Amino acid sequence: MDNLQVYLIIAALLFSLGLFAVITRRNAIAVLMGVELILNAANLNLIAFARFGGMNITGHIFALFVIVLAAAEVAVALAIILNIYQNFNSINVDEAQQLKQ
Amino acid sequence: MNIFLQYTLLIYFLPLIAFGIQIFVGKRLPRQGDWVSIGAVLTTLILSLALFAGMLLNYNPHFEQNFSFTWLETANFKITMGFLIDNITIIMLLVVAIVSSASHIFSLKYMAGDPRYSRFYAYLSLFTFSMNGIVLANSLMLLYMSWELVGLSSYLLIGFWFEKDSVANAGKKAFLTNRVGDIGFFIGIMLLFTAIGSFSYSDIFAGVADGRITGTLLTLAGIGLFMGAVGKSAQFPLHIWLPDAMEGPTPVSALIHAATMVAAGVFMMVRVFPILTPDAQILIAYIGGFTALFAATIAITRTDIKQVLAYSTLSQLGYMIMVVGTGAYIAAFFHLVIHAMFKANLFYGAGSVIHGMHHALHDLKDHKTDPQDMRNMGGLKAKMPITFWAMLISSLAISGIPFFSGFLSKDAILAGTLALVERTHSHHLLLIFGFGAALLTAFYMFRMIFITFYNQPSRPQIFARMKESPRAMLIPLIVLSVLSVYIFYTLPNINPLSDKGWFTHLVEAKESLVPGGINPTVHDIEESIHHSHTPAMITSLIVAAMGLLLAWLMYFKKTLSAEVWAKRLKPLYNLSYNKYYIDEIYNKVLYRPFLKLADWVAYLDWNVYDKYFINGFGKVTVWLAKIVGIADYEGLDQGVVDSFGRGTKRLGGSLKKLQTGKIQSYILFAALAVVIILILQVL
Amino acid sequence: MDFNILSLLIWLPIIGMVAIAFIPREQEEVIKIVAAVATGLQLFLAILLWMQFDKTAIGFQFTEKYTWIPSFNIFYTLGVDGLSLPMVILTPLLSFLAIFVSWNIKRAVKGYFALFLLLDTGMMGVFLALDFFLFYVFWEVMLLPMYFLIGMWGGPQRVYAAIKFFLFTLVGSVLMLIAILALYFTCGQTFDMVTLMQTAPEALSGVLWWGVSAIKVIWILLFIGFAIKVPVFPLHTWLPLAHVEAPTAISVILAGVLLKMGVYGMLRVNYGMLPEAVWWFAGALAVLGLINVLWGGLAALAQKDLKKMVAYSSINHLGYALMGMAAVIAALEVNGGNYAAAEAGLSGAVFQMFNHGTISAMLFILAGVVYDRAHHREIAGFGGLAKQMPVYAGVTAIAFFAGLGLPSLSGFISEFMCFVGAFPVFRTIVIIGTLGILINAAYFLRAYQKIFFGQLNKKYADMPEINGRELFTLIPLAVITFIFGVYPAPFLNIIKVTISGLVEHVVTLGGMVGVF
Amino acid sequence: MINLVFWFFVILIVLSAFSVVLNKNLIYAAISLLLTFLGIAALYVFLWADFMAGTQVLIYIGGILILLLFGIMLTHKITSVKISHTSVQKGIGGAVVLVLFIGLLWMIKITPWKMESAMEPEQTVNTIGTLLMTDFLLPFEVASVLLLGALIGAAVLARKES
Repeated sequence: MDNLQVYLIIAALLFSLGLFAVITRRNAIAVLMGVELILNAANLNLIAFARFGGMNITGHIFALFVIVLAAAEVAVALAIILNIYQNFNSINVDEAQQLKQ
Repeated sequence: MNIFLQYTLLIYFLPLIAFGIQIFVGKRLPRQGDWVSIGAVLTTLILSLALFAGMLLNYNPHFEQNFSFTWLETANFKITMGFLIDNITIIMLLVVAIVSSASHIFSLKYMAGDPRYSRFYAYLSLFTFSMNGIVLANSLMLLYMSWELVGLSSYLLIGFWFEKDSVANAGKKAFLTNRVGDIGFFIGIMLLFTAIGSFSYSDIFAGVADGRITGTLLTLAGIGLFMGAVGKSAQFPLHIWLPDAMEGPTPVSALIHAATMVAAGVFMMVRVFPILTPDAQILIAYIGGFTALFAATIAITRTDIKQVLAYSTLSQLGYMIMVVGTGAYIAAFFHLVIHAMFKANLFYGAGSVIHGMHHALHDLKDHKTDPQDMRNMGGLKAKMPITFWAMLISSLAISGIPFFSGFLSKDAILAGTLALVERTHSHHLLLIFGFGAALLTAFYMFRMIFITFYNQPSRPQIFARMKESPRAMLIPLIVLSVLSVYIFYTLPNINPLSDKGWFTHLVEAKESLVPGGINPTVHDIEESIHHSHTPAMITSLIVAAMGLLLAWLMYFKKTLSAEVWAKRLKPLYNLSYNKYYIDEIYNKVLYRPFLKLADWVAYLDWNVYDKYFINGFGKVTVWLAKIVGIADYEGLDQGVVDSFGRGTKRLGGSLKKLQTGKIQSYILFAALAVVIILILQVL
Repeated sequence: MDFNILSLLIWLPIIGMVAIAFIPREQEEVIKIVAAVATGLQLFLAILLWMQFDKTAIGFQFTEKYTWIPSFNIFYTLGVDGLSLPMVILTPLLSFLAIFVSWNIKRAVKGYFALFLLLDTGMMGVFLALDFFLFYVFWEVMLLPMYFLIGMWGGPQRVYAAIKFFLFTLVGSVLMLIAILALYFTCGQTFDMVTLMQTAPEALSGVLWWGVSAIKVIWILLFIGFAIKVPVFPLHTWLPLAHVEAPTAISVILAGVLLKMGVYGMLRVNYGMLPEAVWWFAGALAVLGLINVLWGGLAALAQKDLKKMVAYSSINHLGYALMGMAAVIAALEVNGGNYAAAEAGLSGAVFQMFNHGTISAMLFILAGVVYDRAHHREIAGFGGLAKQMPVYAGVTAIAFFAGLGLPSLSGFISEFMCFVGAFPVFRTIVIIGTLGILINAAYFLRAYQKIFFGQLNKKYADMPEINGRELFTLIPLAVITFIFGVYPAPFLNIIKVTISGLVEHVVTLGGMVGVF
Repeated sequence: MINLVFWFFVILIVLSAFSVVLNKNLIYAAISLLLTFLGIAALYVFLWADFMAGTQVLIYIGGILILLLFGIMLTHKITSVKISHTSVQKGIGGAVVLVLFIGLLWMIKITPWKMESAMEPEQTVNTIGTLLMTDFLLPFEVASVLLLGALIGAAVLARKES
């Protein structure tokens, strides 16, 4: 509990799981959830480092901005997803593969 | 400003201004601007007369005025230009002005109706300008420049009716042949300049007198200058252009190719005589003498009236050149002046006849008959009395009959030649040239007179339509005929058998400046001439009479048949008739090989050198590139690189499947890459 | 003068080019006018420069010097002297006229004029640069637009011609670059030409590379580089082709300006920096000049294509300049210290360079005029045009007679001076060389006769007379030819001091003969 | 006791995170995500980051998660039971992620973390507020602009084409 490594391991796990979701999930919203997990992992690291780095509030501020970004990102991403849905009637990521051409 | 300078500047530039006006606006002026040129040339005539009168009134045999200005200079190199005015100059200016004025007036009718009438007058003015440049030049530089300009105007005037191919060829031939001579001229100038460092006569004379150029070099310089004269005065072997130049309008032939331009060579030799070495002089004498006889032998078989006159001009110029070589060069100048008058007159006479013939043929709508062929004439005396008399007087003059001007100068020439032979006891060949030519001259001139003006008309229908030429054409004939009488040149002496008079006093011979006393002095020459004067005169009279008699027998009385004699002397006749095949020989030996050489050079340059050598570089490079390419492609590329390539392709083929367009796959690969890096890092 | 007139002279066309870049390509008239204005202003500046030029001053004038690449000691140095001033006047004059000559260009007008102005800048820079590096840069700047101008707007074989031109010139400039670097590293790491002229002779004397004198090596490298431009036989075969294929205006520039860079470069660089080698090479130079005269003349005589004939005449005419250049050694002690001949020859060469610029420009414009009408250039394919086009015939006569060295037209004087200068030293060569004046006359008169004399070719019975625009491009050149032919002193006064300085330079520094 | 609470949250996070990733039903996944966020907020408290914990709950749970749920609802016909999805490339993805995770663990283990001890602050809000208004004013403002942009952007993008 007063050990940095524990938090880092949790964060690493969250990150790995998030990445896994991003890689494997077909549904765009699920992918988005994976992204959220990754962001949370990052935030957790930031705050843990702040705590064990001499209670440096800058870390908190940074995490705060990440949260703000995450919010914005989700809003925009969802908007895009809705758009894709309207066009393809599906939000499966592997069906929207125009990038291949 | 000096009065002489004023006069000469006017004389020099007025024709140039007239040329400028004529060439740019001539066509738009009333009467196509002929009055501009005529006005200019008449003004120069008046000014020349004024100068001449001034010279006579203030008689001074050593009169000399020199005006010059720096034309261009660098720190150490300088060329000056300017006028040299002495007695020779003034007389020559007058001669040019008289003949040129006559030509201008004659052309009023002769050239009337020509589509390029104003252009013709422009060219005449240009010629007058250039010729005056030769006369006035005080340095070889201005002389050479004017020399070339004269060549240009001659080119333009010979080629005036350029629609005819033979005319255009004649112009080109004249220019190029002259250029051959000019090369020698130019080399002579360079030799003198290199040794002396100046182009002006006075410096050159001083330099030669100082011995700054001697021996062979001076001889070569003299011969070089003489080559220029050979070209311009149409001496053998560069005489070929002058007969062809008769393709030009007749006033041009009279002005340029009889009286003035062709005499420029003689004039130059007279100018530079003091620097000629004995060797150069002998060469000059032989070339001149040979030309005199050689041209005369051709003249006797010509049937074209202008061709007869052309060859007679050659012959007379040969006389002048010859006598320069013998040392009695004042006789050459004397003959130049006199010849200008009577030869111009002969040409105007011929022009008058041709004009008449032309109009007669025009009336007959006959375009095939050659209006210049004497065989189509005959008996014209009745129809064209003034022309006849003018030509008769001139023929008498050229044949060297007493009471006419030609006698005086011809006599002086033959006396000079005889004097040389007597002084040196060698060079007898020159006597044969001189007297032989005199005999033939009388013969062919009267042959022409008899065929043209006597006997029965050979073509009565043409004859019926012949009439005397208009007044504008007769005035020059009359004036020049008068000037062919001896008295104008011998006053106050009226003995027709002596050439002593104002003229011989006026122009004094200059001493040779060649150091070492290898040339005879003026006194020696005059002494020997004095001795040989009487025998030369008697001989020349006898041969002239013989020539005249022969012509009379053959072409008037017809007791000797020309045809029979032509057959009897077939080989000689053929040689003469074909002008010794000189044109053909040149064509074969010089002209064609030269063009062939040019073709060969062009071929070598473009189709051999460039194609094979230069492009060969390219080809070799391409070939090397190909070899390298093959090695590169088959070996390195196909073998080594392509195996990579194929491997890559295969890999790519398999990896292509990875390229799915799915972001998730890409992220996966990114993660994979991170993992790989991680692993590598650890290892 | 309180502004940098030389820089302005160089960069004005570039300004014009940028302006053209902003004009829509449909506005062809505007593009042409801008180009004409840019070159016209440049011409005006050049004349202004000429007015302000101090004819008596020694050395360079209006110099500008700015640091450019300090780490390599490279400066932006400009200056003008009597050697370059004639070319600085000639270049904008011909460029200005060439704009009007190319008024009828149809294809890609915008690109054409933009490239043309770039070319103009390059040419001007070469004549004004006093820093070797800058010189080289301009030299290359000039090359590229030329390549495109020939290759894109030329005749049927344009690509071949352009590549040939490009390769030849590239070989030359590569050799030149080597020489420049060699000079740079042996003479105190400087590109400054004025400095090099003073230091190079000493720095290089006695230096041996692979057993050969460094001076000779560098001379040969530079000489080949410039000789290709002149062009000197046997490096000349790019020229006929390039001339024939290039559009008229480009032929004008090619003959009028680019060829002069060879002679200019030799005088400026070879003579300026390697005066010792002049003594060694002058004989070869005279012989090469002689070969140029005869070979070029004979080849011209045999040509059937009018433009090709004019191209070969360029080779012929520049042969005279080479002979004049060789004359400089007349001033050496061993040759009798004949300064007059040396100056005559060198001035003659510079004058010939200028005259050939005006005369050959006229010849090419004239060839273009008739090509525009008949769409062929076969000399034998015309005939009798003097009757149909009297004005054209008259102007052509002026150009042809100037070309064959008729007195009262400028070509005569320069040829004359070249001959007179070279004669004392190279007597035999000059005597053979005088044959050139015959050959000159032969090929010009032959062509003139075939085109203008004889019966009018029926095909051309309605050939229009030369028009006002064409006359406008010809008359200035004809007037210059005539004025300098009658009174050459104004021209020689400009170059007088520089030429005598150059002779002095070659004599004093080249006097160290035996340093090889 | 506190230790116990701590581990409880840790286990909650791990389990719910797995559920987010693996659960076939999207709704369930979203609810699992809610649990994960909660657990993380709790861990923030253990890390003396009270304000951040509050923010986490407010924004993530109150904002982001609701948005996600809306997304799920809007993009699936609610009547359809198949509000679920399949996964792709599970095998290789899992392997890579696993290796990556092991790598991360290993890195965490070998790194000599430099620690600095500190006292637990009364509260962090004050400090954060001060910092935001002084040192981080510009990022703060930029963030607000970004949010505004995102707001408008989202509105524009999501709007149904007429």
